[in-house]
Amino acid sequence: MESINQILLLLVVGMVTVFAILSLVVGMGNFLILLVNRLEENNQKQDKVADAHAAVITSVVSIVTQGKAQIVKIIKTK
Amino acid sequence: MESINQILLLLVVGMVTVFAILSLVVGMGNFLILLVNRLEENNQKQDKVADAHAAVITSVVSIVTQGKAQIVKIIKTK
Amino acid sequence: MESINQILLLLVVGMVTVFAILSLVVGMGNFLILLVNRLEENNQKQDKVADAHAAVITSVVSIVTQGKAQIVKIIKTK
Amino acid sequence: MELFEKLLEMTAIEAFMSSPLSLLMLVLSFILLYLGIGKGFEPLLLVPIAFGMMLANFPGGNMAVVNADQVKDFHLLQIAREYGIMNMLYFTLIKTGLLPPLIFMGVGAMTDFGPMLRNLRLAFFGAAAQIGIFSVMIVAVLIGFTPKEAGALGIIGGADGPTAIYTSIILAPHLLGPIAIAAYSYMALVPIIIPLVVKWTTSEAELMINMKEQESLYPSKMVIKNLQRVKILFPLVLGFFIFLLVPSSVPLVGFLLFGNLVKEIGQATNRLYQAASETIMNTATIFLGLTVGATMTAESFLTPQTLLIVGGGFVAFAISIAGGIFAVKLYNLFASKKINPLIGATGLSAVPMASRVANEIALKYDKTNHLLQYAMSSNISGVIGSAVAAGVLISFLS
Amino acid sequence: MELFEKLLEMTAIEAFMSSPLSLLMLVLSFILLYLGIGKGFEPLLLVPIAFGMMLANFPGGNMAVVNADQVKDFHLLQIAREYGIMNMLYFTLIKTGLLPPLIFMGVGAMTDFGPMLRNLRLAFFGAAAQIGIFSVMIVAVLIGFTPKEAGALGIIGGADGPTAIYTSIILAPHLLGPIAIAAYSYMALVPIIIPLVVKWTTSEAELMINMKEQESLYPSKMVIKNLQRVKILFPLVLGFFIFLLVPSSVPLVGFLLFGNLVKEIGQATNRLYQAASETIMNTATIFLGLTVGATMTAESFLTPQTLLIVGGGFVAFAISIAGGIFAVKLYNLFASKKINPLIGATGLSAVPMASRVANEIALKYDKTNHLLQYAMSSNISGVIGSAVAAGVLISFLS
Amino acid sequence: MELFEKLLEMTAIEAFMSSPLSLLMLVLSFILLYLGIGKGFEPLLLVPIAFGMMLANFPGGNMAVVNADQVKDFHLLQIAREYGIMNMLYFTLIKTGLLPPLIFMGVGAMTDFGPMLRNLRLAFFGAAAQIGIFSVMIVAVLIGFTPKEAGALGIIGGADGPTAIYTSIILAPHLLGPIAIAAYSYMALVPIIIPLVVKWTTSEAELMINMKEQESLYPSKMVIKNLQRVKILFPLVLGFFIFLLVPSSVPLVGFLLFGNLVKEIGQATNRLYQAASETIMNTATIFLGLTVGATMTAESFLTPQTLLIVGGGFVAFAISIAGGIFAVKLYNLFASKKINPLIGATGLSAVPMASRVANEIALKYDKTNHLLQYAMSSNISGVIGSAVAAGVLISFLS
Ligand code: NA
Ligand code: NA
Ligand code: NA
Repeated sequence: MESINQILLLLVVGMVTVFAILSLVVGMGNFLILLVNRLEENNQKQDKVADAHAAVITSVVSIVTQGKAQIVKIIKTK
Repeated sequence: MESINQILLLLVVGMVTVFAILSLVVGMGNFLILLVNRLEENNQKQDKVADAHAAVITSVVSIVTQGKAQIVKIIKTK
Repeated sequence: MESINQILLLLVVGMVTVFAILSLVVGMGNFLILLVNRLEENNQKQDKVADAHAAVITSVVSIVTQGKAQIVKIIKTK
Repeated sequence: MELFEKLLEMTAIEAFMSSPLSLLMLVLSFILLYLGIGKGFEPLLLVPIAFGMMLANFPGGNMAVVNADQVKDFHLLQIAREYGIMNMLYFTLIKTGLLPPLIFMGVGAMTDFGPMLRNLRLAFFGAAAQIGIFSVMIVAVLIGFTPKEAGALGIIGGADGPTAIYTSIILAPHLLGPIAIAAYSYMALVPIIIPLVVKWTTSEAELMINMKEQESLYPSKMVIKNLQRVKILFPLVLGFFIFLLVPSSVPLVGFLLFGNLVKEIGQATNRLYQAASETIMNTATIFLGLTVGATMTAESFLTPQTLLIVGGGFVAFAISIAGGIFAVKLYNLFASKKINPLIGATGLSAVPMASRVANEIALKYDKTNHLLQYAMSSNISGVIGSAVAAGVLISFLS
Repeated sequence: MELFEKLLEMTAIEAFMSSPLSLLMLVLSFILLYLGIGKGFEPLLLVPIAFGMMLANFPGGNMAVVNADQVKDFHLLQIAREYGIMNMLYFTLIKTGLLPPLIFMGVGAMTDFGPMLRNLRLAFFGAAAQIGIFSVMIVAVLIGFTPKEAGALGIIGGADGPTAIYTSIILAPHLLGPIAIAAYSYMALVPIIIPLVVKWTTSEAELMINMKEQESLYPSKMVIKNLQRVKILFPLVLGFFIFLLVPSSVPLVGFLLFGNLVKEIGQATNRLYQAASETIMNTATIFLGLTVGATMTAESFLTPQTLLIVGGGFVAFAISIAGGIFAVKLYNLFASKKINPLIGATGLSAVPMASRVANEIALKYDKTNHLLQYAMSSNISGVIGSAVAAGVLISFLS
Repeated sequence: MELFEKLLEMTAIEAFMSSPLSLLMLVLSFILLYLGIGKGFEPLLLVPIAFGMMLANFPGGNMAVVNADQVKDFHLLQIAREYGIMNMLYFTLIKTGLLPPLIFMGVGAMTDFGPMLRNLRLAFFGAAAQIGIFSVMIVAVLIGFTPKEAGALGIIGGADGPTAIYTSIILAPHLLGPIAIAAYSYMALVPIIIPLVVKWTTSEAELMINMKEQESLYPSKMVIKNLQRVKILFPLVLGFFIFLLVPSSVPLVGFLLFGNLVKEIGQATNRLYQAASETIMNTATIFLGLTVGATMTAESFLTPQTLLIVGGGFVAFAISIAGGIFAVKLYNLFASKKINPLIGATGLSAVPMASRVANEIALKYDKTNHLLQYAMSSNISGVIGSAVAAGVLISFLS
C-alpha cells in the first residue's frame, strides 16, 4: 500500500508541476509580448539600417569574398 | 598440408556460397518482378490519388506551414 | 629565477620559430609560383581537353546515370 | 559431406531451429516494415527500428543488443570486440541517454512557437492532456509493474517519441523496444485514435464551436508587435523557469530550447541550426532507430509485458486525449468565450499530426471552422508538458 | 647555443636522422598524393590516406597509429591521452569495424539496383568474378602467409574498398594499410587492367557480340510493370536470404541494403537517405582515409609483405576479371543467346568504372554496341558477391 | 504539506539557496547571450557557450563539467553513468583534444590562401603580431601563474579561437572556460580594439599610405600564371616544412592544411570538402560551444584568475596589434616601397574581421585606399603564426 500512496502522490505532484509550468508558459509569454511591444514603441523611429550603409557593407563583402558570399540580411546591433 | 586442405575447402565453400547467393539474387529478383506485376494488374484501376483530394492536402499544408513547406509527392497508403 | 630565464628563452625560441615558419611561407610560396609558372609555359599548348572528347564523356555519363548526374568539370589527368 | 556440413555450420539455419521464435520476430519486423513503408506509419523511425529488429534476429549476425548485465563495467572498445558494432552503438549512444536530447535539439530547431504565442491561453490544455501518463502508471503498478516500469509505460501517453525513449532508458531500459514501438505506432495511429475518443466524449454542438467566430465575438486585446524578438526571448526565459523548477527535465527541455533558439536567431547562427535540424538530427535518427530495433530479440520482446505495454500505451493515449477534451469542457462551463473541445484533444502532442486531424474533424461539422492554428497551440505545449512530466517521473523514480 | 639546441630539440630533424626510412614514407605519401590529385586515382580515398600517411611519418607529430598490443585493454580516453587523437579515432572507428559498414550504408544509398533487375541473368557473372579472391588466397598460403593474412590479401580481388578494409580489420589488421592502398589503387587502375586481361583472353569476334542485337534476336519475356515497388522489396527479401545463409556478412550486406532501402522508399525516408549518402558517408570517408593512412609507418609498411600484397592484389584483380570472362565463354558454349565477354569482365565490381571501361572497349569494335546497362548488372552483383565472399572468409578464418 | 515538500525537493530552489553564486553565473550567461544575439559578438560560439553555461549552473540539471580528477581512469560509459551526457561529451570530445583540430579542418576548408599568395611579402607581419602571446606569458609568470597557465593565457593574443582552446586543453584545462570566453569576446571586439591601438601608435601620414599607389610606383615582378595549381601545392609543401620544424603543431596545422587541400582540389574531393566545412564543422561547433560553456560553474569561474585572464587577454591582443604595427614601421624605415601600418595591425589574425576593420580605417583617411586584399595576407598568415606559436608552447611546456 505504501507504494500505491507514493504513486498517487506522484500523480498529484506530476499534474501540479505540469500545470505550473504551462501556467508559466502562458504568463511568461504574455509578459514577454508586452515587454517587447513596449521596447518596440520606444525604438521604432531608429530601427532601420540606413540604405547607404547597407550598400557599403554589401560591396565590401563582395570584394572580400570575391563575389562568393552575399549579404542575406543586415541586423543592426547597436 | 592440413592447412592447405582447409584452404582448398574454403575455396570450394566460398565459390559455392557466392554462386548460391547470386542464384538467389536472380531467382528472387524474377519472383519479385512477377509478384509485383501480378499485384499491379489487380490494383491498376484504383491506384490514383484523386486530384481533388490532392488539392485539399496541398492547401492545408500550405496553411499549416505558412507556405514554408510544399507537397513533393502524395502517396496513397490505403 | 630559473623559471623566468626559461620563459624568456621560450619567448626568443617562439618568436624565432614563428619568423622562420613565415619566412618559409614567403620563400616557399614564391618558389611554388615560379615553379608552376615554368610548368605552365611548357604545357600551355597541350592543356585543353578536346571539345569532342568532352562531348563523349558528357553523353556517356548522362546514359549511365539516366540523366541524374551531370558533368561539372572535366580535368585532364595525363 | 564435410563440405555440406561446413556450409550448414556457416549459415543461421541450425541456429534458427534451436530458437524458432526468432522467426516470429522476423515476421514482426516485416509487419512493421509494411506499416512504415506501405502504410506510411512514422517511416522515419519505424523503418530503421524494423530493420534493426530484423538484423538482430538472425543468429550469427552479431547484431542483437545484449543484456546490460553482460557488459557491466565493459568499456566501449571491449563491447565492440565482444558483441560487435550494434552493441557498441547502443551502449554509447542510447544507454548513456545521449541521442534523445540530440533529437530533441532537432525537434526544437524544427518547432515554431509562433502559433502557441499567438494563442497562449490554449497552451493550458497541453497540461490536462498529460493525465494519461499518470493514470496508466497507477494502473500499471496495480497490475504488478514496478514503479519504474510503470512510469516508463505511462510516458507513452505523452505521445512524444524522444521523451518516451529517454524516460525508458533511465527508468526501464529492458522495456525500451516495446515502448518505442508503441509510442511511434500510436503516434502514427492518431488519425484513428483521436476521432474515436472525440466521438465517445463530445457532442455535435461542441464540435461546431467556431474558433474564429468566438475570436471576433470576444477579440483578444493582445497584439504582438515584434514576434521575432519574442520568439528569441521565449526559449531563454521559459528555460530559466523550467530548469529551476524541474531540473531533471534539463536534458530534454534544455536541448529542445537550444535548438529552437539557434533557429529563431536566424542567419547569425544558421550553421548551428543546420547541424541541429539536419546533420545531427538525421544521423541520430538512423542510429536511434537501428539500435532500438536491435534490442528486440525474441527473449526480450516475446513476453507478457510487451502485450501489456501495447495495451497500456493505447489506454494512455486515449485518456490523455479525453483529459484534454474534458479540460476544455470544464473551461467552457465558466467562460463566455467558448473553445472547441478538439483543441483539448490535440494537447497530448503528436505534433503536427494531431492538429491536422482535429482540423479535419472540425471542418466536417462546419466548413468554415479552420482551427488548425489554434490546435497547434495546445499541440506544441503538449510537447513541453510531457517533457516536464518525464522530468518529474525521473526525479521521483530513478 | 642553448637556444639552437632547444630549437633543434623541438623539431623532427634529429628524429628523422635516427629513422631515415620515415623520409621514404614521406616520398611515398607524396607519390600517392600525386596519383590521387594529379592522376585522379580514387581521390576521395587516396588523398586522405596519403595525407594521413604523411602526418604519421613526422616523428613527434603523434599521429602514427600504434600497434594494437600497445593499447591492449586501454579504453579510448586512455588511448587519446597516451597516443593522441589519431589513435583514438583509429581504435574507435576502424579497429572496432564500425566505419566500413557505415560506408557500405552510403554505398547502398547511392546504388541503383535497376540495371541489375532489368538484366538479372547477367548478375550470375558477378559470382564467377570472385574466383581471384580465393585463388590468390591459396597462393598466399603456399608462399607463407597465415590463412588469415591470405584471406585478407585475397579479398583485394573483390575490387571493393570497404569490403577489403572490413575483412582486413577482422582477419589481419596489421596489413590494413597496404591492403587498402592496393585495393583503391587497382580500382583506380581498372581502365588499364581490364583492357589488358581482355586482350589476353578474348577474340575480336567475341568482343563484337552486340548485346542489343542479341536482345532483339532472343527477346526476354520479362516486363517490369512497377520497378519502384520491386526495388523496395528487393533489399528486404534478398537481405532475408543472405542473412540466413551467411550471417557473418550482415555488417556489410545489412548496412548496404538498409542504405538502399531508405533510398528507394523515397520522400518518406529522405532524411535517412541524406544522412546515409551524405552526412555519414562523407564524414566516415574522411576519418577512414586519414586513419588508414596513419597506420602506414616505416616499420609497418616497409616490409616484404607489402610488396607481396601489392603483387598479389594485382594477380587477384587479373584472375577475377579472367574468371568473369571465362564464365561468359562457358555460357556461350551452351546458350544460343550469346553474351559479350566484357559483361563477365565487369563482374569483379569496381562500380561504375569497370562498366564504363567495358563500354568503351565494346564501342571500339562495334560503334553501336552500347553495353553499359548490361555491364552494370554484373558489376553491381559483383559488390554483393565480394561482400558474401568476405562473410565466408570471416566465418571460416576468424 | 508532504506534497509541497516533495515539490520543493524536486526543484533547484533549495540548491540555489545553498550556492547563490550559481545565480551570478546565470546572470553572466544571460549577459553573454545578449552580447552574442543582441550585439552579434561571434554568435556561432558565444551563443552555445552561454547556453551551456546556463545549463551547467542549474543545480540538479546534471550538466556541469566536473573536475578531471573526479573522473580519473573512468571510461566514457562510466562518466556518462555518473555525471551525465555533458561530461561524456566534454571528456570525449574536448579533454582528448579532438574538436579543435576538427574545427581547424573546417577553418582550412573555408580559408582561401589566394590573397596571401598574391601579396606574399606581407605575410611576414603575421609573425610580428604574435609577440603579444609571449609578452603576456612572461608577465603572467611574474604575477604568479604557473608557466603552463601563463602559456595558455598568452595564447589568447593569437586571436584564434580553436588555437586558444586547443592550447588550454593541453596546458591548463582548468582555465579553459575563461580563456575561451576571453578569446572569442576580444575577437568580437576587434572593431573596437584595433582602432584604439592604431590611434595610440600611428600617425595620420602613415595611415594615408596608399597600397595601390605604392604598388604602381614599385610594381612587383611576380605574376601567377596558374593560381589553382599553386594553391594545391602550397598546403602540401608548407605542411612538410612546418611538420618538420614544429611537429607539435601537427594536430592544428595538419588538419588546417588538409581541409584547405580538399577545398582546393575541387570537384574530385568535393564530398570531403562538404564534410570538413559543413557537416563536421557545424556539429563540432555546437558540441564545442555547449561543453566549453558547461565548464563554467561558479566554483571554477568566479576566481581571481578569471579576472586576470580577462585583463591579460586584452593586453595580449593590444600588444599583438602593436607588434604588427611596429614591424611595419621598422620595415618602412629601410624600404622605399612603403606599407600602411594597418597591414601590421591585422597580423594577429581574427580573420576576416580584422581586415575589414583595417580597410574601414584606411578609407576614412583616403577614400581610394582599399587595402582589404593586402590586409588579408598578414591576417591569414597570422593564423599560421599563432598555430605555430601554440606548437612551440606545447612542445616546451607540456
Ligand atoms: Na506530449
Ligand atoms: Na566485388
Ligand atoms: Na593569430
